[in-house]
Amino acid sequence: MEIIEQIRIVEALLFASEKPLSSIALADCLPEGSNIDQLLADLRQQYEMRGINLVEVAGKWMFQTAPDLAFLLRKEVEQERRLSRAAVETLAIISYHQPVTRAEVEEVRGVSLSKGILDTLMAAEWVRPMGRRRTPGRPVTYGTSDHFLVHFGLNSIKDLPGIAELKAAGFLENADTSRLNLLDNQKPTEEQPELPGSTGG
Amino acid sequence: MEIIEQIRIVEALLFASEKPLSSIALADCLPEGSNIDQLLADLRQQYEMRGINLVEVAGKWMFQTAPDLAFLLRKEVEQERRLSRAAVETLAIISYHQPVTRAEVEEVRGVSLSKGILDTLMAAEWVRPMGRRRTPGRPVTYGTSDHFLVHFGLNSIKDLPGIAELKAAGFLENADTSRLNLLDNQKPTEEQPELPGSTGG
Amino acid sequence: MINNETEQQSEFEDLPSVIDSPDEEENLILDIDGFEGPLDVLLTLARSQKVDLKQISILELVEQFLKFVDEAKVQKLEKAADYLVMAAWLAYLKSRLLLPEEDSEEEFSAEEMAARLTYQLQRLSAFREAAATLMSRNQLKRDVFARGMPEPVIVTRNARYELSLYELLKGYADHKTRKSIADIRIHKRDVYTLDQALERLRGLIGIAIDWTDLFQFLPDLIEGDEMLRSVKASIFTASLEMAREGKAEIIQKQTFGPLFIRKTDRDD
Repeated sequence: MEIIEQIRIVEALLFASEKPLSSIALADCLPEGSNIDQLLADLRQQYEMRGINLVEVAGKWMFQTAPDLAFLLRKEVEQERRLSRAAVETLAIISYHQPVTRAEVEEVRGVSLSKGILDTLMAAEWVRPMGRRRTPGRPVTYGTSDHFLVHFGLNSIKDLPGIAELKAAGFLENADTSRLNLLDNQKPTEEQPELPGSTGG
Repeated sequence: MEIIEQIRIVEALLFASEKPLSSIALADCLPEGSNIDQLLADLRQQYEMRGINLVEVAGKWMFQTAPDLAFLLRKEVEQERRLSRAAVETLAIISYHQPVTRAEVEEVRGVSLSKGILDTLMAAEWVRPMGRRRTPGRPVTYGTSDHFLVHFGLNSIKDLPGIAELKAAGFLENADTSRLNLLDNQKPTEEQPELPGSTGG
Repeated sequence: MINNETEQQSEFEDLPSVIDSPDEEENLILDIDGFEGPLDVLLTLARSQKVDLKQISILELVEQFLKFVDEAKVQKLEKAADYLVMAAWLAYLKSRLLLPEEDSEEEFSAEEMAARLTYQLQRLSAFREAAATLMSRNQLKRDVFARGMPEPVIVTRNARYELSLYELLKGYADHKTRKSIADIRIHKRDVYTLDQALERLRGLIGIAIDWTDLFQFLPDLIEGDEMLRSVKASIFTASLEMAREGKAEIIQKQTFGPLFIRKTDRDD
């Protein structure tokens, strides 16, 4: 059998295989006396400049996308997501009560913090660990990040309106009536008065 | 970007996928103005004599092992059981005669279609319902899927071996619904004619 | 095509077979189970004529088929029905072929019927060949193979969270509101309803001849201070209601002094 034919066989075997193949396994499919190492060396060279390369991994051989083209196989997708109500509330509590421990957030909210909420807030780079409380167990305290201030257009965390200001701005009333309306089984108020500078990321 | 670099990208993309890719999908990964058809033609030629070939199936492109090496690679353990003679015949009638109703398949074979044959062919994803015939009872018509084309290495239904001869002999004319009676060969119109290969993937 | 093999019949491998009877070797026992219907039998028989399908002798074929059905050991009637219908049709065709053709506008001529049968046999034969050609093609995962180790495209989803300051503040306010609502516990209380009070007052006011202290009309047995307050409130409201209706007059002589009520005379 000609060398070129033997190379074709090695090529096809490596292509179709579901796992890397050893030179011994490949030699089993070739006529006796074939120089498998030479064949593999030739094949590697033939593919050297191509979009796929023949590589040796842990003593076995496989085809692989050329490293400089690996970017083709990676796609980054930006997804806009909405925070859950629980996450928004947690973020609000952390921003108003910081530094605050996880247990304290749970106490304030009256429910245990479901897994992933803190992760989400930290992934969004709004919340960061701040230190440890000097109490038994030395729990981690959380607070908001600079990114949080930038995102919400605040100069400092003190710029967050207090309860009285929230009430004056109609937030609490709004919440109240919407709740009462819900209880009365009426249309809940969905209006979202736009605050200056609150729109846009 | 140089042509050779564009070919490398197409090569890498096709090599990385186990499913056929459309030229449109490939072009999406190339710089604007690239001549994807030319690149594919070049790539096909480059692989013509190799152990792996670039083939066009169901209007898409994929690499697969060279057919002449089947003797080496043929899997003795066939995952699909051998199809019954009835199933093979039914598949042939459906693929050559599509869209075709169950009654028409029965008419050609001169025997009623036993339960499970259509199921088997549909489970193999070779056959799919295509629409309804505009005749009394609005019977479902069947045809083949893209998966069928890929499996049998066909670019389109028109490439079925011997289909021209069958057509010339008048065997692809609408089968009569009553056996052994010469009725007028009016071809009823099809509702929602879905041509094979027209479904995106 | 006709052979003596006694193949194990399975769902996936059914070959037409004609079985030799060990007792009567001259009589072939034909196995209908091995065939895919009467047309399949006809095609097999036609092939045994060893001529081009276009030149088969229909008369001979009819004879062959009738003989086949006659000799076949038919056990399942529903399976045999197809064969019997075909036999009847072929017998009819035979008679038509043998008798001189009569002019008939309604029916097809015997030649047309024979041509139709030939066409059907040719068509079935053609599809069988097509099927064989199709199956002999290189099939994916049998003869040719796709990449064994495909490299999937890894999609990284970067989540970008969108939240406005308004939503943040609203979240906090909602939390505060819910919290304050949650802290109020309103227990269900026993109350003396206005309706009860009205009923009692309307009933009793007739007895009162002159100005009477409103609280004279309170029910006798009242349990607890809360209930007493409820009763007083309801009776008072009831008195106002009756005054509004013009059925009673109320007078209070000094601030925080007792309330006196009497029935109006106008009613009388």
